Amino acid sequence: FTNEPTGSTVTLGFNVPQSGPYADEGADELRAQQLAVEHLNGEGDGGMLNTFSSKALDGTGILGKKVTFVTGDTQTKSDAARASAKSMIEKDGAIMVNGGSSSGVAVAVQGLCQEAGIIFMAGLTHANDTTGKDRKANGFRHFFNAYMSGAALAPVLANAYGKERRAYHLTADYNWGWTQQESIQASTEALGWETVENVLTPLASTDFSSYIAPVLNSGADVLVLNHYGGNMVNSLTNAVQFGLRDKMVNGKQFEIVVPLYSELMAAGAGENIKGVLGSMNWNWQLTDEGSKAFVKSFGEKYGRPPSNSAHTCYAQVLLYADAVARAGSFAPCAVVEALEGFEFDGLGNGPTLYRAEDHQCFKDVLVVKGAENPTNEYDTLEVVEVTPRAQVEYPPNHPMFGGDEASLGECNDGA
Amino acid sequence: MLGLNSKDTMLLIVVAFLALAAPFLLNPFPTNSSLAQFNAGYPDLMQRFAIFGIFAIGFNILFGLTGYLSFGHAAFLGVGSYAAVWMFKLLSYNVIPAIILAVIVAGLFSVLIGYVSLRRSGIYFSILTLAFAQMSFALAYSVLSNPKFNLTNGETGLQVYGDDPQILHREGLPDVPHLFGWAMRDNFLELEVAGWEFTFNNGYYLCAVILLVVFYLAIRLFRSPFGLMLRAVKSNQQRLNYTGLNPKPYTLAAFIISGMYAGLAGGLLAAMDPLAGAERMQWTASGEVVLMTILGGAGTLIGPVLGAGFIKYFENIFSKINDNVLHQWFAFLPDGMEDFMVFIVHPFVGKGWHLTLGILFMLVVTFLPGGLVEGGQRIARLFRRRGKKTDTPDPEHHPKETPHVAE
Amino acid sequence: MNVKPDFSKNANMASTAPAFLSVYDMHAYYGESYIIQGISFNVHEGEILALLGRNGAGKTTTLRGIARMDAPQVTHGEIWLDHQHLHTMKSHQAAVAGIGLVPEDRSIIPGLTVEENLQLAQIVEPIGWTLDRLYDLFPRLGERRKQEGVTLSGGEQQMLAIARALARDIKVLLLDEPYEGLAPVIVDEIEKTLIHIKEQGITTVIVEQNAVRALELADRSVILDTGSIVFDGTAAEVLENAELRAEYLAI
Amino acid sequence: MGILEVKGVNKRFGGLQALGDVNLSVEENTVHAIIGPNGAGKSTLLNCLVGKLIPDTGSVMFDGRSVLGRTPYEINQMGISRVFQTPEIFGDLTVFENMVIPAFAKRDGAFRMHAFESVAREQDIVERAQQMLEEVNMLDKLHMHSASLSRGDKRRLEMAMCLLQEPRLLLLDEPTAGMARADTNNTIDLLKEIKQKRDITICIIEHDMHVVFSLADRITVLAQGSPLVEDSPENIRGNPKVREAYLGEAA
Amino acid sequence: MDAILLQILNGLDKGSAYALIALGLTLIFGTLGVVNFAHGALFMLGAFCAVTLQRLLSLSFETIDETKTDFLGNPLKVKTPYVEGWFGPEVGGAIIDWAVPLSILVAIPIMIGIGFAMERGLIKHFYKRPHADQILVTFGLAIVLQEVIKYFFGANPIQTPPPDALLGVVNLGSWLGLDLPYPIWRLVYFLFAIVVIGGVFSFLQFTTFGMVVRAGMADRETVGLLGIDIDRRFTIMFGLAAAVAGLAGVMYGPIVAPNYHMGMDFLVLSFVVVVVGGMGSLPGAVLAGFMLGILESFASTTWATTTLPGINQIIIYLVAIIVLLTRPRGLMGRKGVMEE
Ligand SMILES: Nc1ncnc2c1ncn2[C@@H]1O[C@H](COP(=O)(O)OP(=O)(O)OP(=O)(O)O)[C@@H](O)[C@H]1O
Ligand SMILES: Nc1ncnc2c1ncn2[C@@H]1O[C@H](COP(=O)(O)OP(=O)(O)OP(=O)(O)O)[C@@H](O)[C@H]1O
Ligand SMILES: [Mg+2]
Ligand SMILES: [Mg+2]
Repeated sequence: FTNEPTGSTVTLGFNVPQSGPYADEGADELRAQQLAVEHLNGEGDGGMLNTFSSKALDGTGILGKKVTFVTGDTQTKSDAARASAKSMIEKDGAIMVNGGSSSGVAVAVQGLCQEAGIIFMAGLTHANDTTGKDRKANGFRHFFNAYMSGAALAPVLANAYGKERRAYHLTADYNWGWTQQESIQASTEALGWETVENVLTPLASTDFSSYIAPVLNSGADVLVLNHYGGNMVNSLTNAVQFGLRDKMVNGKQFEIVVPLYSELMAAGAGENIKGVLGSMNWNWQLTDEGSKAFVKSFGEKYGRPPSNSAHTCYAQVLLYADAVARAGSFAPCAVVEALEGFEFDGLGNGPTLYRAEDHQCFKDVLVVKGAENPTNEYDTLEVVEVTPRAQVEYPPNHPMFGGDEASLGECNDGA
Repeated sequence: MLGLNSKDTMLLIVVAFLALAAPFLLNPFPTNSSLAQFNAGYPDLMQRFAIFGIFAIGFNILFGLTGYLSFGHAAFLGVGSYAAVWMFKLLSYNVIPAIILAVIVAGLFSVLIGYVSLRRSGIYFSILTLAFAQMSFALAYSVLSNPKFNLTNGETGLQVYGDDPQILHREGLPDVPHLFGWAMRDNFLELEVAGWEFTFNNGYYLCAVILLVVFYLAIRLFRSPFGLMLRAVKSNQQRLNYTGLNPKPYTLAAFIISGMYAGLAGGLLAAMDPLAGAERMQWTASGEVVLMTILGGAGTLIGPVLGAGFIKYFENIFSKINDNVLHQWFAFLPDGMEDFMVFIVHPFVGKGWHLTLGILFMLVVTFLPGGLVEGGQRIARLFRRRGKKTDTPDPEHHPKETPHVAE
Repeated sequence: MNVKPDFSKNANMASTAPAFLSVYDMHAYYGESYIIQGISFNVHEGEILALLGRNGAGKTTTLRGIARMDAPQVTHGEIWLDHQHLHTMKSHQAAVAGIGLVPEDRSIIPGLTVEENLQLAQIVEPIGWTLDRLYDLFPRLGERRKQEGVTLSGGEQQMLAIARALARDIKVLLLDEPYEGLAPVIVDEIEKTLIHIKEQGITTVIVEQNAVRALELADRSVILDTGSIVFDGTAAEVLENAELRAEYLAI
Repeated sequence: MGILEVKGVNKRFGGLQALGDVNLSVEENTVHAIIGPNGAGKSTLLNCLVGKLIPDTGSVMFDGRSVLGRTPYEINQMGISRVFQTPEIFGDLTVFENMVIPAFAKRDGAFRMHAFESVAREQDIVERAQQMLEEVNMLDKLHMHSASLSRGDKRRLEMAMCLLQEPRLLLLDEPTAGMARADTNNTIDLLKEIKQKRDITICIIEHDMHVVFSLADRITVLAQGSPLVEDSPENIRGNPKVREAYLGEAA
Repeated sequence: MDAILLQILNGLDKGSAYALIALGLTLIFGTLGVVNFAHGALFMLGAFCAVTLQRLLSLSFETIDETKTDFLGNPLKVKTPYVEGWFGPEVGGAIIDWAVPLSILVAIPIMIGIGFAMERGLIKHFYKRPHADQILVTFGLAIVLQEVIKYFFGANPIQTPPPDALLGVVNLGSWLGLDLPYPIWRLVYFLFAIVVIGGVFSFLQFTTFGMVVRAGMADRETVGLLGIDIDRRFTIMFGLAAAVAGLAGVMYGPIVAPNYHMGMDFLVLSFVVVVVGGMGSLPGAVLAGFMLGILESFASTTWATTTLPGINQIIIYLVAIIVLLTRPRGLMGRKGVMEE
């Protein structure tokens, strides 16, 4: 199979954005992955290896081979990401690629790894397509997705803001934005909300004022920002500037919702996120053993708590290594088999399933909200609710996920 | 030879040698040495060198000869890629129809944009091309990828799915881009010689051969009356007009030719890796080819290829140097020194690769006004001077410079 | 016959009358091409010097060298104007020191009107003739004062270029082919103006292809050939010396 | 009926009547000089003939066909070439390349896509260019960058470019301005020779009366945008009005 | 009605940002003829002047609060800004609060200095070089400036909020009986833009400086012959342009949180604005800025995007094409500036 490790080491490829707007996100992912490699090689305190339910890993690398890694820059562009992944595969002999910070990149690199015959573990990718219509046998996603965000958020929203709400969506005009908007609209409407309008905003926008202003007269009383990264920071800031949060509409307090949060965005948005609800894959404030162990070893090494994408990337490195160890082989198809339907615990988020049909992880989802009184610079979000896994599950042939046509295809061992 | 004078023949031979021996030349370091990081001889990067070389050669035909600075050439590259992937989706994975269609579609697209944009000159022309390309990008990124009418597949990029028709696809042909069964991504030879590894990749050799062909065509074009007319356009359009020549069709032809080169490059990109992302059309991509051409030396034959190689090398090699690698390099130093060196170098590699690139841009353009090609010429002259020194003192430098005279 | 500069005979370098503008052993290059190959000559205060020679002899180059333009590069030599050393100055400093050059292509500044072209000359001290006085001298410019300078006819541009030089209080006027493209009547006019200027005490160096006219006006003459001086003497000498005229001036 | 017929041409620039009702008829195979004070509208008239300007009213017929509304290159292809008042050459190209371009235009018309031939292999063109350069005495400058020619040489080059096209009507706007006397005489000889060798009509604007009177068969005097008189050179020289308005002492 | 007025207001606001950025650019690009790809970086540096000042003002000393813990379970370190320590929480807090307006004072000298340094150290050598070389060198510089900022401040946006007093919303239409809530800071930005534009205009209009620089651009050599030291004036012009760009950036911070690549985001747009306005024309650049701002605002309305999907994405480029095809030199361009 492709890049079969023959020497005393095995090489993993960490492909993250190092330039462009998501560079900080990428840097955090990289930190986590480096930490994971240390733990696999038996250095450091072992982190979540100690809490992981599977005990196949023993701190001697993977199958006795010392783990090394190479890094690359996705630039958050599918072309560049593929170029970088290819160089890891062709030049450095990487056996698996992990990381990334956008759905477009994840889908693009996943396709590449499928063809090349290596395992791809997606980093931060939230669009339904990654494990929906674009799912691939060699690709896995630990992160949650837009559908899950909707499913987790909707009940909390209905609870907090009532069932009679009129929502106005601003949506980043590209694939991820659309799927998230679709998911949120579906799950909120299911609970009685009405969707007044969905406006698509260009990805390149920085000033959203001309999209915010019409909200004022639309009769809507909730604004849903299907934006991520800089877009979200700016649209939220603009919305607050226009006084939306101090407004009363239809006799109700106007509210803003940001379905997908990340710590970095929250820091970027500063005061503006106070009290704004959203969802997350994981948060460092969780108190289960796994999370605590991870936060501790990450915090001691880097002096800051990890972000949720860092957590995902870390967990995936362990999951991959564990699967190899359990399969007893680096062969991609063996790894795929070991991961499919794998149930585990102790990596945060409670008991988790890697579903065989679409390679999506199913686990608890967090609903969070901007902290009212942050005590320090990392304490920007507080966990409102941990939505149980059952509530966010869906059938593998769900129409938002490519329906019956979607298929993983054959796993590919490569040359 | 081939209708070229001896100097151009030499140039072509040198380029042919460089291109065909690239797998050796670009892998100068043994695989396990700490400098292996600098090896660029793996298929993907070699393909990129060739493809972006083609792109830049084409761009230079327009910019280097006529002086018309297009800031939207990436649009043709992108269109070429989309066309090629669509051929994969509809017909088969054979790269020939894909590349041909890529060239044709990019050509047609450039007729359209060129015809309109060439009504203006100078900066007004540049902004018109930029505007067209940015519109193409914006539409490809979002509007043209909506579920009802998905032409580009937006952010993710257009790719081949299992349920695509591929009407000419037959059993036994590889399920990846191929040339009559000869898969682009396969290597026809992998050599291991005493610690060195050399990869000979099908796709790269296809690119290299095409590069040589289009390079040859470019030489012919540069030396042709047509090329002369294009340089005349740059020099004095008014005079050209009053000499009875119509500058319009000349510039338009140059625009279309360079658009087709871009389309060819786009088609090849898709042929090497069947995915066409919208960012390929963004202004930064157009800017990149401008930078490649200027960096290498606008108006020279080989310059753009060098510039393309330079930038792609940084993007792919320097971005991958992380602290771990740095520690390996400096491991021979005492600990404190090692950390210090890593600390010094750290900002310039890995996620700081842009910084190094920016600094090099500034240095090259400041000290080598003619780009990298001028650098080469200066070195060559240095050698020649040294050789000549023995015969006659240079008559041109008769009076010594005297310090009291201000320049 | 080859007329070499003979400093001991023409004795300008060691002349009794103090030189006002003095060029000593000037060498100048355009890039790699060695154009002015060591020339020396003097101009006395208040006189008119005709600098003559064929196309490409280096006349323009010499004037530009004196005016300290960026090109050519003067690599060696000294240039003195009224006890100031020009050779260490930049062109704007030389201009302030009293050099006024009327370039051969007139260099009317695009985008500016006739009047603005003149005003531009009066931004930096020392200021010379007033605009009114200039318009009196060239009424045509007065009529066209609001027109963009570059759309003037060729002859009008020449007038503007001369007027612009006079708008500053200069000590030496360097004229590069001032009669070129002018109607004969206007040439007569300008000739009168030059005499007038001379009466004001301004020293003039004139480069002109119409050598006879220039020589009739000039006190002295220097003839250049491929970057070297081949004659330095009085204008009358040139007019009398048929051989010299035939060889270097073809008249 | 002349080869060039200008009827009732008017051209205004804003408030300025640059050409007022100009009628002009140029006989085939003659040299027709246009003289007149600076700013009389001579260059403007020429601009109207080659399509650089479009007259407000009037007609311009060349060989029975109207030139109005045609682009400059079409007019050139009809057989009209022009030398400009300030040299217009391809500064970035060598002297040789400058000469080759008009040769192609002559042979291949306004556009031909010859992208794969080699310039060096077009024997007829190369020979033509060299021959013409020889005629104007510039063969030694063959490979010089034309921007670094001296001004007089630039003019000669531009002349040569136009002559090479063997136009039926050659328009010369002060072709000898700035040329050394010797070269001016050469140019006069060259033009005479060309006239002898082939059928060509020349329309020349010149302030150098030596040139005008050596070449012209007929002279039109333009003043303030309108023709003052048109006559034979002898009569013009004797015309008191012309003497006063234009010729001055030169007559 | 209210909605339309609100979109016009938004357009004016966007427009004033575009106009202000384009104004700085056109001083260098339209007037000096230097294709300055580092202009966006100057804008970004301006914004980071505010960020830096805010950081400096909030430099803090740490005290340990035993009652709380940080994320690792250690006792929490509480940070108190020195200024609050020195002037008391009231005054100190107010100083920090007013960091953005205060940074105008800081940014002017800094940006002028940067402009001077950039011109003297680099651009000076490029006036006579081809535009292509200018692009390469200024692009290189832009990358370097960006990366330096990224190295120190990271890639994430950093909030620079306006002072609390200027935070809220005013209803502009109340005296007309209309409902036109509008953020105060955006009004401030608009007025600020008008003042800066007016200042620059009058400087160039009522002094001969503008004429000299224009002349120097067209023909450096001749201007030197007239005794004018054009180099010095070019340097001043550069400093001025850098200051304008920087001020645009400082004031823009509260509208859109600064990040290291914000300059690149605006770069292309500002070139388009300048060219649509017409090379060499200051009023043109300002006019084009406002025009494109307002058109963009209207193209973002739901009505427009449903009629013509994607129109909001391409409007600026579409308008640019139409303008350039109907008016050869943009709205108010001067002949001969960068047309070869
Ligand atoms: N920019 C330049 N670069 C290189 N060589 C130049 C340049 N300008 C002029 N020369 C060369 O320098 C020599 C002298 O030129 P110069 O212009 O001084 O002659 P000139 O005596 O003024 O001639 P003319 O009467 O034709 O104006 C010529 O051989 C010319 O080709
Ligand atoms: N584009 C223009 N705009 C305004 N006025 C112009 C323009 N072009 C020419 N003129 C004016 O028209 C008049 C005629 O100019 P023209 O160049 O034809 O004169 P000319 O006879 O060639 O003079 P010269 O012998 O000095 O070259 C001049 O007064 C000139 O200022
Ligand atoms: Mg000269
Ligand atoms: Mg004229």
